[in-house]
Amino acid sequence: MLAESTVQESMTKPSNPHIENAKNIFKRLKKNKAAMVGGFLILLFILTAFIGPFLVPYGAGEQNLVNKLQGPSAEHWFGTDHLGRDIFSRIIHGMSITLYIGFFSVFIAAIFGVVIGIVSGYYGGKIDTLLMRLMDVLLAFPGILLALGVVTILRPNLNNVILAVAVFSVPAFARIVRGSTLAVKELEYIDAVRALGAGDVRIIFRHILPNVFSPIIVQATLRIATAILTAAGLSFLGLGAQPPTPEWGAMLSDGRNYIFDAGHVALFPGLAIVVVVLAFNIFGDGLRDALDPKMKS
Amino acid sequence: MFVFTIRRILQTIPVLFGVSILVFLMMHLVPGDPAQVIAGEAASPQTIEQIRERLGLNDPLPMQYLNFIMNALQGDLGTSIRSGQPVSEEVFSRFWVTMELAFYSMILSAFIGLIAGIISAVRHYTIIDVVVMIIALFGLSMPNFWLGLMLMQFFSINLEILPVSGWGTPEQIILPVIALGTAGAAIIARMTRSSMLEVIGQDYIRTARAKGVKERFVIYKHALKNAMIPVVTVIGLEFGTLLTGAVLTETVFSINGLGRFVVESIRARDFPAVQGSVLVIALVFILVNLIVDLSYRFLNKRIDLN
Amino acid sequence: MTNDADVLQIDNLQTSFFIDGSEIKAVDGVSLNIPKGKTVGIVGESGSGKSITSMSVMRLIRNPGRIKGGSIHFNGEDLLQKTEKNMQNIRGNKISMIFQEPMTSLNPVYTVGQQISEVLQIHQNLSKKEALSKSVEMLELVGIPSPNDRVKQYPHELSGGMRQRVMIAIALACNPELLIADEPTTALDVTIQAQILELMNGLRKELGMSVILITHDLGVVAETCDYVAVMYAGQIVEYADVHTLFNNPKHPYTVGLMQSLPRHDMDQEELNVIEGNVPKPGEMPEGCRFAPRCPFASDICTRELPDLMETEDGNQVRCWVYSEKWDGDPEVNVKDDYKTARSQ
Amino acid sequence: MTTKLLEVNNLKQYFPIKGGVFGRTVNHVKAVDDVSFYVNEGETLSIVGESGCGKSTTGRAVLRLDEPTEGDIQFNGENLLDLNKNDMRKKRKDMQIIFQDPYASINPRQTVRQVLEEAMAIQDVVPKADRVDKMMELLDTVGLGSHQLDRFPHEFSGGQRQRVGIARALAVDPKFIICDESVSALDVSIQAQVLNLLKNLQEQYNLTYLFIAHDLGVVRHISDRVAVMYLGRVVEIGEKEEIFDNPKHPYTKSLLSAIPVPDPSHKQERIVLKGDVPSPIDPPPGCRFHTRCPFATEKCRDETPELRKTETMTGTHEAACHYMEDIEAGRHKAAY
Repeated sequence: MLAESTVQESMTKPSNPHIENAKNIFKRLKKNKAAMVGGFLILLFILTAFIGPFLVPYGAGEQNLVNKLQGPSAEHWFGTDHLGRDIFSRIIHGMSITLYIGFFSVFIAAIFGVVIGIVSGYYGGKIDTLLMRLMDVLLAFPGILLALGVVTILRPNLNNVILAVAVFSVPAFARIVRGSTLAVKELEYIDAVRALGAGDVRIIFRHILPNVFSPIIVQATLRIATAILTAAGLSFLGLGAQPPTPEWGAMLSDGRNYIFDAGHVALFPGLAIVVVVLAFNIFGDGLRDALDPKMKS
Repeated sequence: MFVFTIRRILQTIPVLFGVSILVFLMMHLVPGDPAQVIAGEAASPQTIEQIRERLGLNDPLPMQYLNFIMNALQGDLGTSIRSGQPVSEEVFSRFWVTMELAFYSMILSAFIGLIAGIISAVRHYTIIDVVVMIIALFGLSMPNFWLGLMLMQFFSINLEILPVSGWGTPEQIILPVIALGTAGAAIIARMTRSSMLEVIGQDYIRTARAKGVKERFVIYKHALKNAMIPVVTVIGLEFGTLLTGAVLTETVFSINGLGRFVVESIRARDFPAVQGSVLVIALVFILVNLIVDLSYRFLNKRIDLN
Repeated sequence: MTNDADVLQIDNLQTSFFIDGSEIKAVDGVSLNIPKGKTVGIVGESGSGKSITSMSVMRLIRNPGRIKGGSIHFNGEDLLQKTEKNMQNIRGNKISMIFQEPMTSLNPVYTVGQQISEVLQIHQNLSKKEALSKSVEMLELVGIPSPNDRVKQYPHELSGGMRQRVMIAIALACNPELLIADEPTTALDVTIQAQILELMNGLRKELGMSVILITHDLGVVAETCDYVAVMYAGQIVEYADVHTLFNNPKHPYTVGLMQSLPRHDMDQEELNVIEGNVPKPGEMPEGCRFAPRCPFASDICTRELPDLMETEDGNQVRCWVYSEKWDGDPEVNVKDDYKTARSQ
Repeated sequence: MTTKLLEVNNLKQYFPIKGGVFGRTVNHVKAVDDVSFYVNEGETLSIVGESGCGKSTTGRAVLRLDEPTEGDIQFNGENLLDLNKNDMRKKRKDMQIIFQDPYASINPRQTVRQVLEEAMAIQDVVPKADRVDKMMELLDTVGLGSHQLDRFPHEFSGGQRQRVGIARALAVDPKFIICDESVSALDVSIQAQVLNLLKNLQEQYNLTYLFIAHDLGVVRHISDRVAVMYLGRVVEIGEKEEIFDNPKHPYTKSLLSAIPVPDPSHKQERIVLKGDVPSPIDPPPGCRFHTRCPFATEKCRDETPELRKTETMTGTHEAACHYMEDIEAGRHKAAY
């Protein structure tokens, strides 16, 4: 009797759709230990970006020429650079720049890419051909080359790096979203709501967008990793963030000049990049497994 | 297949057209007067006018584009502002260095990536798989320029067994190729693994097992051939990434290739040189994609050519 | 139960899948004998464990599945005790299998000829050339026109019916003693199904092999099988020769299944449905697994799981109605009373 | 007096095939090629045939889910193909569809409540305040409990999902429902439940069904009239009893004889057809069935037979074969 009533209760209790879905995803995500580590690290990095600069012993530009190019010590955990600045403190100061570039450039790229991809996939025909040819043109500049082109036109600085990396990420989003849209469009439930008399706007926003959201999120996470690498590359070439900004790529570029005498100057900013990029890659992989086990890169 | 090949080649024409427009517009999208930008802030009006004359900037834009294209088709990519030499010569003298670097790196990536990916898939969920995949994740997450610097520091500066810079001798080739090829190897390994795992779940693999085929042949005869189809595409596309990755690697190892030339030209705001080399790299990339696409179709007999 | 006339004896087979730390008993104590030269049908709906049973015979259960217990004697030898290498010599040679999905069961990158040849090269040590000419013969045997050209074609160049013929050619190439056909015609249209069933019946007589036919289609069973096992939720609930089963079905599930089938050859008023759904794996009811959907279920049915028991008509039935322990209406006749019992 | 609710005349649905160097249309898949039929109010017309015969395409074209190439579709006396996009949208209130795949036909991210709410909102059939009551009523009608209102599709079995699909179709109070292989994916025991439900709903709400299926047992059970399609054409149409007990077209006969009967003592002469269905891209000239027909002659290749009636056919029964009378009289024998 008692058992029966609890069953009844649990059956009649309405459950919130969004919580329900998020719960399921989180459950699967939790099982993926690597993804949990990645997610935790990302949270830690975000936290560091906000409060880290207040905790570290030195300012980002605080020079001490007497102590230049010193190796790691208790005083300077990661040593000092050619101007005697504390590398550890600079890396912590640079965290927010790195994350800012990663999140913001991908955010811009995702917005453009999703719009292009959905319009292209949903409407098809001439507009699809036109948009996809445009993406092909952008993709014909492989890798960092497109970003280099944008920076060439717009002078190297931080915001232009974000723009450059965004432009270079748009086609990836557009293609993935277009592919997913095409797949979802063919499903019978889209026909069912069309048969009910639903218009394009409702179909796109209520029925297609939510169901292509998973690949977008996964792509975004993995793209942040690529964006950080690309931006660091631009700065390394002197075409991105300019010294004395504590941007890791730019710090590496400095370190390159002292590689013969003081290898640590290049070592630590690079390690910082590896750790952050790794965290996003791991988390992205885990998200992909949790959101859509069938989806492959 | 023949019709498909022709159609695919024709499809690249609008892309080529778009690329050429973008490259051409590069100079004109720069805020302000391109001639002023090239000449520098302090240049006299006469110098600016000279540059304007030399680059044909006084013509209407469509006319300039037409000239640009006609010249490019005849192999004339303009004159480098920095060196005064024809851009085509500057590009061509460096072209093969970059091609070599990219090619060797691709061989390395494909070789290591395939082996690692297959091992990982066959030993699915064992410690070997986990270790290989962790290494691959690191490979994917490392900036190639930093890896180059670290290799250089260890092998050239600490151990003094390999040269720091340059290109040509076998010793000079080793480090840049490893630095550039590592990320590609990681990508190919991951792709091979997931492709293999997907194929192993297919019905025809079950058929092969039901026929009494030895597990070894199930993997290497039935699964691998199917799994390779998407991997070949990735390997092909990787070549393009390597071409541009060379920009960074060449800078690190002071290799006088096309990538470094682009960077230096950008720094010097030598627009004709940038335009010329970007155009050449994009063309090579489009060509490689075309070849990859055609070979993909050729490999994948399942794809209906209609 | 051991009998020389049986080519295969499955005894108390248990196959489970271990997912997220919980065990799903896909096949739970199945015993079944396959007489030489006969066709035994295994019928059941999705999730009944019929395909897992056949995959267990082939020892093709992969992780996270495992054969937990029981024995499968083939010509007197227990297949479950054999090494993987020995099993490889049996598969495709002594025991062959054809599958439901002809569209995906052939390897897309090899020609039809290569795929038939392979099995001949493995098991009969034929040279490449010999195997290929034998392949052409096999294609001819399964009724594929112009076999000399077809042998060079790739699977995607063939229709679904043709591909299933090729699968049959592969399965029969080494003259197996036992053929397991897992829903061989389910994916095909009726006119093509008729072709394939005709082909299989003809070849079985010609080659004298035994067949296990797995299907959900009672029509196909009635037409091709000598004996029938009905499976429900991982267990055999009824076993009989085909005439007995169709004329005198005993188990409420069998009866329900037959009476809920819309017929093309006669008019029916309302279909006699089986209420409810198949229990989810891992949520098996205590007692008889069919009890929650059974119109006759009484006290004992919800408490204790019945064994397969013999009835006077020769059926083996897993149902308390036919036992001395039956505590429901003693006059009950499952076949005739199904409709009235259901509406109550 | 029966009235025709739906009348389809000379419907054609060609899908272009792009090809050649410039990707132009080089040919067409003639999925539906000159099909005419009608459905009376309150009855069930089934369209049967094997895969690729164009039965589902016909259903989709009737609802304008794909725009038909040619023909006219009279619904309630109005030609649907004359309606503009907006008027068609309003018209959809009267015409609904239930699909085959219970797993693909409901948005996986919507609860049953959202699915039904949306249906009512699109056509604005029920005032907002009454919608929850209506939903409860609908669930009860299709045999689901009100406690299932806030569940997601993945929490249901295939049969239950199909019930949700039926509830969605009923939510807008349609007159006419297309059932496109609606029970094909279900197990026998579940299939019977859904078939009984569909029959009861028809009586209760005076619904008209266009029932598309390949299973002739199901078709016999649910239909009043049946149309048999082969390669884009209707080859035989008429009252159910006529089609099943007095088939005239060789294709209908072989189709019926090909179905295995669940009765081991039943022995019947089976007409096993040779070969596969030809491609609808270049369908055979004349009678499309002539490549597989045991009775085919020169004439069948040259002349396209029209649907017509013979003396031994009753009601609205018609078939498209040159030799119906001769075959029946035994004057024309099968070649194999």
